[in-house]
Amino acid sequence: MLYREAGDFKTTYREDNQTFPIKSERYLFWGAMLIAFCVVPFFVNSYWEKSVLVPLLVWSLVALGLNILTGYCGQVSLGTGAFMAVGAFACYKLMTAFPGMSIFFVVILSGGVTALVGMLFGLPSLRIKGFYLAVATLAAQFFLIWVFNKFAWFYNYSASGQITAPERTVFGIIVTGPNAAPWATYLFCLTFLFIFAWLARNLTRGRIGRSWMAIRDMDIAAEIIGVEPLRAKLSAFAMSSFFIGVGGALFFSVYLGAAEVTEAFGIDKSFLALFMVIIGGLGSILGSFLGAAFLVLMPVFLKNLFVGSLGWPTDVAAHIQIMLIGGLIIFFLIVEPHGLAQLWRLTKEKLRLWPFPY
Amino acid sequence: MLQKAEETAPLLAVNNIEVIYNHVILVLKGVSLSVPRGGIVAILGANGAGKTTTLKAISNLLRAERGEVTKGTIIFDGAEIQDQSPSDLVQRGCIQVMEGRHCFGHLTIEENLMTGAFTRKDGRGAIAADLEMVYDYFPRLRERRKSQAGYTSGGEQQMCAIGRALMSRPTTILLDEPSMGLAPQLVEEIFEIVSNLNTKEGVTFLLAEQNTNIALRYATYGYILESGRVVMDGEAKDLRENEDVREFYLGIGGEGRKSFRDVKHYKRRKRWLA
Amino acid sequence: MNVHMREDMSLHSMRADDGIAKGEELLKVDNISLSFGGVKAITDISFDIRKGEIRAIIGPNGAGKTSMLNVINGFYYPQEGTITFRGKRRRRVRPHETAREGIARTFQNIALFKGMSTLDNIMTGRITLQKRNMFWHGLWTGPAEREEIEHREAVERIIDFLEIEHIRKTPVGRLPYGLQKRVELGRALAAEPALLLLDEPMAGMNLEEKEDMSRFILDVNQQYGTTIALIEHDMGVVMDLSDRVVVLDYGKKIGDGTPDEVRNNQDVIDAYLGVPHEEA
Amino acid sequence: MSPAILNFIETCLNGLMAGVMYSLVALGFVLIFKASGIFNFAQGVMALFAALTLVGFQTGQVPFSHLINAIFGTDIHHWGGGMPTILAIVLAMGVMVLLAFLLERFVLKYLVNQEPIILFMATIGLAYFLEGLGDLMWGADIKRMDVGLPSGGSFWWEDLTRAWAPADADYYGMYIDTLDVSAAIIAAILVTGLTLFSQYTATGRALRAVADDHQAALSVGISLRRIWVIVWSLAGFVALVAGILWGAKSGVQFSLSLIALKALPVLILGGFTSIPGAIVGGLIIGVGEKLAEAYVGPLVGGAIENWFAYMLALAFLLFRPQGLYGEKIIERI
Amino acid sequence: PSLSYRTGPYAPNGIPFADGYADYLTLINERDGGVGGVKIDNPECETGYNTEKGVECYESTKNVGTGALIYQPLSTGITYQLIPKVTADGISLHSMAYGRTSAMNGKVFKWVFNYPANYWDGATIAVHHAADMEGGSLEGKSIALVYHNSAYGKEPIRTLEEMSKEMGFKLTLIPVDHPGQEQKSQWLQIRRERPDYVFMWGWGVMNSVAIQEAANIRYPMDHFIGIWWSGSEQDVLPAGDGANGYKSLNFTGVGTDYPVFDDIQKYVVDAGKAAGDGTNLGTVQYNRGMYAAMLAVEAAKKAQELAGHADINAAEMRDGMEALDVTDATLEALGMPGFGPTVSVDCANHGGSGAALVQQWDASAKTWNAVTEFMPSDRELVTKLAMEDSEAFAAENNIEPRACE
Ligand SMILES: Nc1ncnc2c1ncn2[C@@H]1O[C@H](COP(=O)(O)OP(=O)(O)OP(=O)(O)O)[C@@H](O)[C@H]1O
Ligand SMILES: Nc1ncnc2c1ncn2[C@@H]1O[C@H](COP(=O)(O)OP(=O)(O)OP(=O)(O)O)[C@@H](O)[C@H]1O
Ligand SMILES: [Mg+2]
Ligand SMILES: [Mg+2]
Repeated sequence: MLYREAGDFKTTYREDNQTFPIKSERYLFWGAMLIAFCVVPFFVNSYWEKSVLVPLLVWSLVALGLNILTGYCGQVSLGTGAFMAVGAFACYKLMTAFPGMSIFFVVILSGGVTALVGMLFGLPSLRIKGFYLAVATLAAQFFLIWVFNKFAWFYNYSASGQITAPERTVFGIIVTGPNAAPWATYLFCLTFLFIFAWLARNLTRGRIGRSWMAIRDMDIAAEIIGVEPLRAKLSAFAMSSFFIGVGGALFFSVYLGAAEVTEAFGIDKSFLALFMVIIGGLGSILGSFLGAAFLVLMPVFLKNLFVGSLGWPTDVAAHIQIMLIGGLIIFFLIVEPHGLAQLWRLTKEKLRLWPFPY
Repeated sequence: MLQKAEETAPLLAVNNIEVIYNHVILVLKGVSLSVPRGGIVAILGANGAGKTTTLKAISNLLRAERGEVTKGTIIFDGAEIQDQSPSDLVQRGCIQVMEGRHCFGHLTIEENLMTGAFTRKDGRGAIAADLEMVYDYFPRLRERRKSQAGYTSGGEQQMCAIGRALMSRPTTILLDEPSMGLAPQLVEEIFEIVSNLNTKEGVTFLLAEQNTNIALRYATYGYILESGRVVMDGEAKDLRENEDVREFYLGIGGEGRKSFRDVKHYKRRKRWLA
Repeated sequence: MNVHMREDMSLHSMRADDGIAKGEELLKVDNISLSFGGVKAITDISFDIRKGEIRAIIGPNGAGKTSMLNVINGFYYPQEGTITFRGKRRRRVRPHETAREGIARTFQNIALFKGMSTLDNIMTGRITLQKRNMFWHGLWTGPAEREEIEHREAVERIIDFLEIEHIRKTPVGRLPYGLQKRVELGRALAAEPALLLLDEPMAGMNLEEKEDMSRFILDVNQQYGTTIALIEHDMGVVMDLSDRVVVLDYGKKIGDGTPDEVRNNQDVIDAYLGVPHEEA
Repeated sequence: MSPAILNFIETCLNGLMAGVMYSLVALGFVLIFKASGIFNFAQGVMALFAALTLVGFQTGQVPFSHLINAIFGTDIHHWGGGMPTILAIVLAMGVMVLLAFLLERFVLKYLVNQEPIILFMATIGLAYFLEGLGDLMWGADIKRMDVGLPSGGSFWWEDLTRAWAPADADYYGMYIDTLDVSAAIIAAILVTGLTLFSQYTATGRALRAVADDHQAALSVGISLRRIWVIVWSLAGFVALVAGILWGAKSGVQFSLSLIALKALPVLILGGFTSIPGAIVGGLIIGVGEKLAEAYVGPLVGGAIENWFAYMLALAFLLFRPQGLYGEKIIERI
Repeated sequence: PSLSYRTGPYAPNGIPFADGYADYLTLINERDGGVGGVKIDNPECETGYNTEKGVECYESTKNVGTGALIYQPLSTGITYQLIPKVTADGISLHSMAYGRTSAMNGKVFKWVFNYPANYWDGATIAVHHAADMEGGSLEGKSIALVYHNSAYGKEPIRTLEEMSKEMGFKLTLIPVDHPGQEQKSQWLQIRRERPDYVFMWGWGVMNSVAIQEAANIRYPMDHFIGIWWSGSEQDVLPAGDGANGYKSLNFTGVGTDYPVFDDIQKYVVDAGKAAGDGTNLGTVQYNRGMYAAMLAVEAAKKAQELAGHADINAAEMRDGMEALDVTDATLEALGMPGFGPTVSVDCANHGGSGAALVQQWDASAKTWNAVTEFMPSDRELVTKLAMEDSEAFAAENNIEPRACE
């Protein structure tokens, strides 16, 4: 038996509230963290950094943020791209306005700015629900992008409308700009992700998380029970935007290094983030990671498989790749509509019963 | 006790079925039952015993809940029906009234009733006549015919769900907790309707019911389910006389009916272990 | 394992204490009328609920019972009439405000939060009692965790009380109907309400479970003095449990009094009971 | 009339026409949403796919030629000669029906009774799939759609309206695109037909039932399979019509699928479940955004149409959360 | 490597370009056995015109073989992305007539080249062409710029504003939001204002819709001039006959009337080694791809010459690019006489000559015809603007401009 929880009893509620109640899982988690923090940095090269790891970390962060809003609070949003843009532009303006400020705080502050904007655009959610809200959030998407494109102040009046991240450091280590070492950007993003995942976990396991989920599952009943919809929804919008803003800031400053708003933060980003949380599993922190991993890694993997290993023409490969991704999305939904995280849970349940089928 | 049912070839026979939800949760562990043509058979049992699951397995609605029948067969009217779609079944005269009403919230009461006639091909006239019949059974529905079902009261929805099933002119009805949420008077009426249809039109009933008392009064045969197994079955009148059934399902102990005020503190349940 | 309620393990720490003595008026409904478009759901109804009693509301289907509860906890706004709760008159409030004032309820069509476990559902009931803000929750370690554990203890008492320990971590969507009803009761209890509204708590239960449920209701009422208003169609339960009964029919009040009075009221018999209620 | 007023009228008129074009796409969404509660993200891609298929048949392309060539090293792309437009349309429609059929068989069947967002996600998967498939079958180059619909400004109308302005005014007459006029006619026919269908037939009622509750619909004997094949075919048909008209406007290529984004504000404004709503919503959005672009746009630097449409729809929603004609969201406990 | 895009919204343009680029390199490998005996390796990487995929492509290809020598990113967004990266990695980037215009300042952008022309060159050429049509002066005339509402579309605005001051024409700006399928408002505005000329900085579906709309309102098509990215067959074909007479800028010759095509047919297409199906030969984008490849090959030759050995590395390649001098004679020798403008690059000027021609669409023959020779741009103005921008960039990023000389 590979997976056991028998004999692992809790004697205090505190223990029972742990993130990983099962011992073997806990060890697995800390082991993984150890590797991620202490081993990977020594091996990461710029290909892994730029094509795989950093996008994975940044997207995980964004997916986490969206999952708070959509997965936990049930408010479908298609404005993620725009909120990332808010984070990115806030980051750019802060970086250029206060060159001396540590990039760490710049990123956090960008998240804060995004949270405010997110709350503003979350207001309609008090009246509008479901897919109506989803489409309505597109208003935020188009409007914000238009604003960033329109007003040259946001991109410091550069002739091209592009924003380029200047070089900034943390503890004297360069983390933005082209001269940043792969391990540095990787660790920088990983630290953020770690902190925010922990934050998300804390928020979702307590009262705040429950009020979100109550709104998601049945908003009328939730209100009658005593959940204040205004607070719950706006706090979800704020938190989610905070995460997404931080993600956007990292996306721009660390990952891309330069961005043009219409291209880097278009509506396809909003959709991508939504795919991640649905494929990964709504209302699951693990799901955010799995979803991000699936959608970041799968294309790279398929591409390397088709073009690199099989030597197909790039266009045929690209078309088939798109089809395959579509097919896989459908396939996973059929196998487990509640996402990869649920699949993982079921697998665990099966393992528990192993070797009996049920 | 089973012999009687076997003499006439049963209309519906469930042979030793197992049902699993989500690939891991085993709910029915070998349930067999048979329903004779023109009979009224009741399935009784505590919460979570698997009554609803059994009915859904028969009407093939399990797939929609990610459940599946992994073992056993279900025979209706001489044919195995596991692979048929629910709509085929309805066409063959077997319809289910689902637990928890499940009315179409956005449709009006009348439209809800009309959906029941979806599979019928016998013309508008006949359908309209049946509509009148349902309204006669449930005058309350006639009053609310133009209201959206989502806004009607719980009992009204329950009537609507039952009326909707009647609209398909079924020969077999699977009733899941028909009495739930209905006023006592209406409960009686519903069972009157059941027995009427049964005697006058020969409609067969399989009903899952918590109100054991009334169910056994109208049913001809009963099965008792406990955690996914049939633990007892027999003629309704025999069951009514059974000690255990009297105590646990009818609340009539040795000394007659107890007041709810006087039931013992946290008494442990007795379970039949199969 | 037989769980006994220890007297010191109080479910109710607060709220019950509001200066209203047992037997005095806790809630008063005055001349309430409510209609939806053309449909008159409630017409000019008045009654009161006294502290510490079990008050039943009965009536045929569609009589307006559920609507009445909805009015009481602010989900519907009556076109006319006022409601006085704990001496405060009000006309328009949001439901979450009434929850804060100490009204909790269960629903006719189960309204549990399907995506959450039993434990979380019941913990949600305590939302009005928890105070820590987002900042502390983000940090978790420290005040937020302490608060959570404190409330968890209270919730565990309720879980114990309702004998649902074994399904603590099960997602409620998977539970059978009867247990869901019980969890819903737990969720309402968790709010430590002054007034508990129960909408058909025993629908879909068999006798044994009804007995259990009756026990729970009586215990809550007797041990903690919680006032209870309940809607139920099982006359046996209603007559046995309640102190006073209101009868509604087509939105109008046709009877109000002790169970015995009501049982023998001819209007009530005609409209609702049909034949005089038979024993067993 | 002064040219300013005439210009205003002209802007409104063109807005109406543009709105009709959006409605055509929105209709497809409405159909599927109404019938199954699915928000069909793939509607735009379906329009593209239908248009690609139509053009492919019309010009006699060999499907998958690129793939075939890549694998077998052959060099084929056309099988010589095209086919009459009508035949091509019929065949393209056939492909859409086939698609609906396959979709039911391999996807929807397994997703009965799932939450709306899951079904939504599945349609996104479908969108990807069709996008790749369309390109793979017919190639990614831009194609010209020509089914013989007239296009270009109408002279007749221009001359007529020029006479309305004072003779000395600097005015050229009003502009109206004949393609838009055909679109309006087609849309009117479609909407009438579909409304009648959904309102007055048993199938129409069944559609709405399915949207409310899959399981209950199954239980009363509604065959989800049949319903789904029917509505997805209908949606395919609407997609084909939209594809033809938009294709004639902008050529057939990937961007055609993005018209879905123009249809969304129309959709929420009109209400997800209302066929006439799609048209009314389209008209409001069309006029609104054209007026905004013409009269507000210059003040703020233009290109405000896109977000303006969404903002307009959002503003309406604040007053009617279910859109103008959408079914009320039932809130009862 | 070439970062191509054969999928997504811009695939119709991306495919022939990538084909042209690849085919020319194949030709060199097949016919000449490579450059100076070294075979060219051209790994292609699909970006779908998407920035992140572009980055992935860059990272995945930069170490292929002995290391990448030059990048052709084919997207303005990706170019911006890569500018800092190639600078750090020391690999040259050739964003041919797109990307960051001010990259023509080689002092600041050591590793970036955008010859033979840039957008600002294009803007001045378009204005000059209009002036030529008006007999020399644009005084009192009006020009409307229909542009893609993005960084790319906004490129020419500064230049045109400067020129409108200088030459006295009135400039109207008409943005079109991405993707640009619906341009009714814009063209109604044009119809009412009747500008004498309409310029277009469009991309993707926006081009064909604009041309269609222009035809619909019966705008005189020969007064409608697009930038080179708005002037391929893909843009005009959907509009059918209506597009007849539409003009666009281009910096390569059109058609297959050059000796080099015979070789391509012979060594590449007939040999079954073509990247596409061979039907693209002579189209605008194909030729452009070829031209880009030719410049790369010439730069490589130069580099080998300078380095004195054939196996050049990235730094040597850059030197070659900076010393590139493509004259008419060179073109003649390559079998493409007059195919493109002459290009001569030096340390300070990475932008080439800035010349381009104007071509016009003949809808009945379905061909583009050049209507002018290669026209020089207003280099003075362009250089002035480029200096401002590049210096701002240098200041923002702490780059010390190179001295040059
Ligand atoms: N969709 C589901 N997924 C997982 N488990 C389920 C699901 N539906 C039912 N179950 C489980 O199956 C068992 C039987 O449930 P079922 O609804 O058939 O009981 P029942 O006898 O009808 O009870 P009740 O009287 O409460 O209606 C229960 O233990 C329940 O937890
Ligand atoms: N939101 C609403 N919109 C329209 N009609 C409503 C609404 N709420 C209730 N009604 C109507 O008001 C009447 C009373 O409904 P209510 O739910 O209060 O009945 P009830 O007494 O609880 O009945 P039951 O015992 O069947 O649950 C019903 O006829 C119902 O259709
Ligand atoms: Mg049941
Ligand atoms: Mg009720």
